[in-house]
Amino acid sequence: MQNILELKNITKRFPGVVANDKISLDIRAGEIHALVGENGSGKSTLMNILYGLYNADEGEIFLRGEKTKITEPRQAIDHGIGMVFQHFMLVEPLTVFENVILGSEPQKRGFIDFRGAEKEVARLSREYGLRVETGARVEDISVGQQQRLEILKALYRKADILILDEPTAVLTPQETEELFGVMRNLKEQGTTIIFITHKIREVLEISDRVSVLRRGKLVGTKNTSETDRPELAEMMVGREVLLRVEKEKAQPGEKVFSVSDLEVRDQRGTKRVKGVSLEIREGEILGIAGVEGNGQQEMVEAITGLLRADKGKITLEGKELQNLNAMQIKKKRIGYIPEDRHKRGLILDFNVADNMILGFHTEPPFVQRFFIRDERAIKENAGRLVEEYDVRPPNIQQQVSTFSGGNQQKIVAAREFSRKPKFLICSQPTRGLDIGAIEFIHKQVIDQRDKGAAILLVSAELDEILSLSDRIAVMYEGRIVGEMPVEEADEKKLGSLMLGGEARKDRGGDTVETGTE
Amino acid sequence: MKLEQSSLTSREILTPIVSVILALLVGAIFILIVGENPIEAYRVLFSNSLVGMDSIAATLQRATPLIFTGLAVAFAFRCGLFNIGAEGQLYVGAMAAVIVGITFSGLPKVIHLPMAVLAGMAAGGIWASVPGLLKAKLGVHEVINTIMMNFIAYFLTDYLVTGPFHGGRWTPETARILPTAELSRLLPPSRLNTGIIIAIAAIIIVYIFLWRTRLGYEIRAVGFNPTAAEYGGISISRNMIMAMVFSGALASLAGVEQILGVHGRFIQRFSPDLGFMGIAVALLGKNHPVGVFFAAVLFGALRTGAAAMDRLTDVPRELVVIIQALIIMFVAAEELTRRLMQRRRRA
Amino acid sequence: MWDYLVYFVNATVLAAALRMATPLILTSMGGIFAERSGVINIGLEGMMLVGAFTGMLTSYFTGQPWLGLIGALLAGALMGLVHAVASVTYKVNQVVSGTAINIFAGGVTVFLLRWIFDVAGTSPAVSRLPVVTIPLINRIPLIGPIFGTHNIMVYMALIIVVLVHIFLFRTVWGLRLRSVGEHPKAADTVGINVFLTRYLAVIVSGAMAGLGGAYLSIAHLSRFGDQMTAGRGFIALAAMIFGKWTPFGALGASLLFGFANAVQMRLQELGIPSQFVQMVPYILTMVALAGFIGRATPPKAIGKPYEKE
Amino acid sequence: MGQQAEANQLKVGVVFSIGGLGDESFNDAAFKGATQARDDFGIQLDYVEPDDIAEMEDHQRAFVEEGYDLIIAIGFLQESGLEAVARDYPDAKLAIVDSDYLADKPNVASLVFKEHEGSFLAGYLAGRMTETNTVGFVGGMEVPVIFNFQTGYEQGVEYANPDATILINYAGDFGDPGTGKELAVSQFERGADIIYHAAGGTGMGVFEAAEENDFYAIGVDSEQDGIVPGQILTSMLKRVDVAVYNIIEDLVKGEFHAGVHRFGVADGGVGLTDFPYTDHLIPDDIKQDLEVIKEMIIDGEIEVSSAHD
Ligand SMILES: Nc1ncnc2c1ncn2[C@@H]1O[C@H](COP(=O)(O)OP(=O)(O)OP(=O)(O)O)[C@@H](O)[C@H]1O
Ligand SMILES: Nc1ncnc2c1ncn2[C@@H]1O[C@H](COP(=O)(O)OP(=O)(O)OP(=O)(O)O)[C@@H](O)[C@H]1O
Ligand SMILES: [Mg+2]
Ligand SMILES: [Mg+2]
Repeated sequence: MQNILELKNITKRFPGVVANDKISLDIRAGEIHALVGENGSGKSTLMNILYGLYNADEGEIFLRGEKTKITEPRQAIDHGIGMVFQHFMLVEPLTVFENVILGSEPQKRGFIDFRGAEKEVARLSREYGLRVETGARVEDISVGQQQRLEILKALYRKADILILDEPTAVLTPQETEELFGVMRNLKEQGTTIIFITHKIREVLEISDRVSVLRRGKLVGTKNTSETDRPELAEMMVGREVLLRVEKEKAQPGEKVFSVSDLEVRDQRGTKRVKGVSLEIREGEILGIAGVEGNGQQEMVEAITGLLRADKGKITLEGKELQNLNAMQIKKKRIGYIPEDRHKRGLILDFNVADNMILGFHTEPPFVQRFFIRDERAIKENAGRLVEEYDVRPPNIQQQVSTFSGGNQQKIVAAREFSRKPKFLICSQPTRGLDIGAIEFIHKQVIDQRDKGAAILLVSAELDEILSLSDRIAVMYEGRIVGEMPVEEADEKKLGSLMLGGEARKDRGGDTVETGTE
Repeated sequence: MKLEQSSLTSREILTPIVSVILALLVGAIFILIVGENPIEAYRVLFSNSLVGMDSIAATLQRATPLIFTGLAVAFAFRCGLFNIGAEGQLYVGAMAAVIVGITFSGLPKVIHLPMAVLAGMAAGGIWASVPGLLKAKLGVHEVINTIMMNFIAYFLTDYLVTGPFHGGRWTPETARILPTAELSRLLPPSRLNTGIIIAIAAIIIVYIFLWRTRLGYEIRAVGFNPTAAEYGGISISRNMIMAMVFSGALASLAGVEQILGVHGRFIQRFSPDLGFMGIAVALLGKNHPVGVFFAAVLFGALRTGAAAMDRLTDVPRELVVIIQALIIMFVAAEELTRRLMQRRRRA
Repeated sequence: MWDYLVYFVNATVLAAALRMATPLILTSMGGIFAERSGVINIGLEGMMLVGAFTGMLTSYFTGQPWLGLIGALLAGALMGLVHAVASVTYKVNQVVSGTAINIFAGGVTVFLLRWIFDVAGTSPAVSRLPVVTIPLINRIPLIGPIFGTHNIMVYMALIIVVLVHIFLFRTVWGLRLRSVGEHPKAADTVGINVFLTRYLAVIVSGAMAGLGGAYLSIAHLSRFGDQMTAGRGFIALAAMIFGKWTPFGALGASLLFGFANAVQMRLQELGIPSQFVQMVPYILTMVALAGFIGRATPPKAIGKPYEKE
Repeated sequence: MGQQAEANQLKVGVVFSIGGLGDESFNDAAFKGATQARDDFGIQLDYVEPDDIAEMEDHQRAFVEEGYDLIIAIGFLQESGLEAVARDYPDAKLAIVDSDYLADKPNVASLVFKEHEGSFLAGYLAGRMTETNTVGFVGGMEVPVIFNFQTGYEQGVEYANPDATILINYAGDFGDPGTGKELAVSQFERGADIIYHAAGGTGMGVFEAAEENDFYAIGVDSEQDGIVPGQILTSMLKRVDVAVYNIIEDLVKGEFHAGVHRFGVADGGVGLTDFPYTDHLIPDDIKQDLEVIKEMIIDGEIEVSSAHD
């Protein structure tokens, strides 16, 4: 097979990072080429360069044997390159149809030729099995449909090289299978696919070859049939992966925290949590497994006072908490590592010291009389925590935006753990962190457990759930669909629960697709 | 627009200076268009605004209301809000102050004057709370609402000054305030009055409030990252409303100073765009109280000098308005000035 | 009672409403262009003022009001270009840039008025665009008195509304413009030049506002006066919002505001202080934005400069 | 910057009101009187056009300090500034137009007008000339000084023609000719065939409406008859030029005296123009009656009350 695409010595620098460091990569015509690597390893950057959205600082692109300059997406489109972005590039108030044709509109003297185009779009979606309602507004269709729409967009532009950037991250397992069907279909028709993912399982299932990036460099390219899981994992992280966290067996004490029959709506008013009940004991970690978007975040936000609960009871040490506000919850000694540190956890423009008091800023010793801050106490607090949690650099006056993700997360953890929480919520606590930072955070979480905190761990990473939790509950479509001690859990069992497998049986033939309200 | 912590960095000090120089250079083109000598015009402008006690007093007097409106805009901005309603707020504030200033006779000055000032601040604060509330509770962008409320304030005060509170003479103004409500003149004949002292106090108070109190911490947190603030137990809506109320109260002081310290009565549409110039002042002062002071003094000097330039040269005084607009543009176009400075450094 | 009503609402009042709505219509179309592309334009007032001035000036020196119209269009476009350079290229806060433009316009028009005519208030009279009578419409009862005879720019404004609607919702460029205002990055990824689109949109926005100003100085009237726009740029902005960023919506709102003003002239006889009537457009806009008349949602990307990397 | 000052040449400084020169009204009239005096008496004349109330005092003061022999402040907005200047410079000679607030100051001459008397004449003319028995009045803002024009006009119309209807409208702005025009058109459509304005720049719109719809307008302050020749019946002259000229003359003759100088019909301070473009339109008997009325006002047989009595 010949190379349809060759990237040579591509380098891209961002302030403070070399996102792509002399990457050379060959893509063969008609193959499915997986591109893997940890968060921040440079996958998206490389593909954005190929698509003309970023311009490389150095390096060359050869397309079908010819040296090609791609500085604008337009050029990529003209060269038959299509890309489905990690974060969808859809114009929400426009219709599906308008999104498909946008930028490549069939026209008669400037007017959009609606009729001709509609036929073409219908044909494409039939041919490739990409079911989407073309007349609907994008904001009204499901995520799965949005993704199919993205692929349709690329095909409509006659792409024969299709880049899929982490397409499975937002999909249910069933939708993933469907996507793989489409990919195989496309491959049969001669389309070359570059497929980005974090999940080794998916690489092994669908790709012909796989390239691994680490910290902006290409580690290597393998034929999928000639590699295996441990080898890929090691290539990705640069050493053998330590999957288990060392910890003692839990010594659960009194029941500290409970949720019963909780129902929550999101900001749009859709019911996302549909009757969840949980209990957590002192010194115990309850892991919540589940594909993201199944109500975990709404549940956590209801517990922490950021969203209102429609119904249900939340208690800490017997006292009811439901619908207290965030400040009142904080004062009950509940710690919370939020899922998105940039959105929720930190004020990036504040310095470390000011971030270290967020949420405690109304309490002594940080304020004196007349609302005046006690600068000494604030500094002392930050200085102590920075040392204890090994935040680097240990400069408490520095703006938090200038710290790396791992160190930012340490700042959040330090703050949330510092006031001896009785109950701790850790939501995706290690997202986007490197192995070193992950280990550190994991140790701290176990440490809190051993000090007697009750911990609710929410994570999309099964590895993390399995290695930290003492008990595991699986959440699916706003309900707990299964619960077990960690000893009885394994990936397969959790995986099938996460897909709603057993839940489907319980609810008598409901399909996954029709679960929307 | 990136905000820094409580002190200004050297770049934040340099960009405004470069912007002012650029604006003066472009202004020189306009002077050349009308066939005058830019150097001479600028000499007249600045020697009559910055040299000599009288000039300085005049400049400071003109800077006083701009300090208030500049602080008002900057304060709201720290909470992530764009208050372009300072103009309307200062009108209602001035009206409230004057009503108190003319009605309560027989009070000693120590009571009457603060009462008038506080009435003005309350009115401005309440006026500004409306867009604040609409933003906090319904998510309506404050920019449009503050613009709309400027117009409503014009018409409302037009009505009050020619209707219920008309001074009885045949001019669109209220009666004179009682002497007990006057802000005393500091350096007669200059109209510089104790308003400048209030302004400087306001600078200090705003500084302390923003960086040394827990309420300021909350406002800044909401300004930088409302969702994170919310996570930290800080009420976004309460702080937004509070920030707008404070901002409106600060803005109203500009009107209060003009009325109680300069005009002695409410005159219909008395403000020469003090509220809008406050945006420029805040911007030029990098939304920092100390920066606001210097920016207000510069603008005060420009206005003072413009009068002299008009009297002594043939350059139309609107030149200064043009320069002020250019300063706003250049300060806001940080990227432009940064590029220029980098090029210089390389050269 | 009926007579009473007819006194306040009749063909002549409606015709006046249409005349008074015209500058608002033109300028609000300009607002739609800019804001649909994601750029806030509170500089409409200033752009109008410069358009009014240049229209007068060109007509004064050439004696040709049609050239005046083109002059106003170009001057407005130039102000639009300034706004585009500032807010698109240099990522100046769009509200700040608009404010600067308003201040600049107030200064530069009087500066030039003084320099060229040696006056600060009102320019000399210039020739203006013709009033035309539409032959057939003219004779229809009821409609005729309202629509039959107007300055040609009144008809132009109405035609422009239709054209803007077709442009936005039926043409390729309209679709692209809207996508840029909602999600510029998505537009970028399908090969649409976000910067160019915004530049053009803001330039057209300024040109439209320039026309709105020209209506005042060389169509409705035949001279320029200091600050003669008298806040109409802001009312046009309000009309655009009240009309939910759609051409026909803005048209409706402009007509409503024009109508309020026309009726107000007669209501003055009832002794209602005119100030309260003058507040109406502004209050209505706030009410509309607050969602009491169906939520007015601005384009999503509005106010945010596009950063490519 | 004025011409070279000769030794012992008298220097006069004029501080204009906001709006400045070119208003074809108030400021221009003052300017006319001042230049006339300059030419007649060979004085040195300098002036400024402030754009902000607060700054007026600075100009007055600067003129005093630079040794000007007389400082004339145009407009009531200057009174609080002048109050301070009068106090600080007891030897300075000061004058203020349109304000008697400083009547008791020993060094301030207050130049005020009986606008109601002049407006009475305008009203009388309108009342006699109207063929529709309806006349109009367009005011700038609803401010007391304009009420004075209105009331005099009403009395005049009433005196001439007790059955006539008088339509009154206010534009809410002195600088919005667009609204001025619509107000006039609206009055025309309600039957008015003569419209008097006291609306500054807004009045330009009244003239344009008169021109377009072929009715008569009456100008104000200065001789505005030539703005639309033949369409402006007359102007109610408020002879600011006379007042300014006279006070300069007083100075030159060494007869300057403080206190109130009130200009009414009797001393030619207010009155109508000589119908430079409309002489042929006005029947002689009306002209003669106007003269009679004038005498009656002078003699006190007709007492025109002002809005402030
Ligand atoms: N626009 C940008 N400006 C600055 N830095 C950037 C930008 N985009 C990416 N980076 C940085 O470049 C590096 C590579 O990012 P990239 O998005 O390519 O990673 P990735 O492999 O796609 O990660 P993920 O798996 O999380 O999607 C990261 O350090 C990232 O923070
Ligand atoms: N889109 C972006 N735009 C601007 N700066 C970015 C962007 N993404 C990341 N950065 C900056 O790049 C730097 C690296 O960020 P990144 O998210 O890659 O950290 P990280 O790789 O997760 O950190 P670590 O590897 O230490 O855990 C940070 O300073 C971050 O603020
Ligand atoms: Mg990362
Ligand atoms: Mg990525």
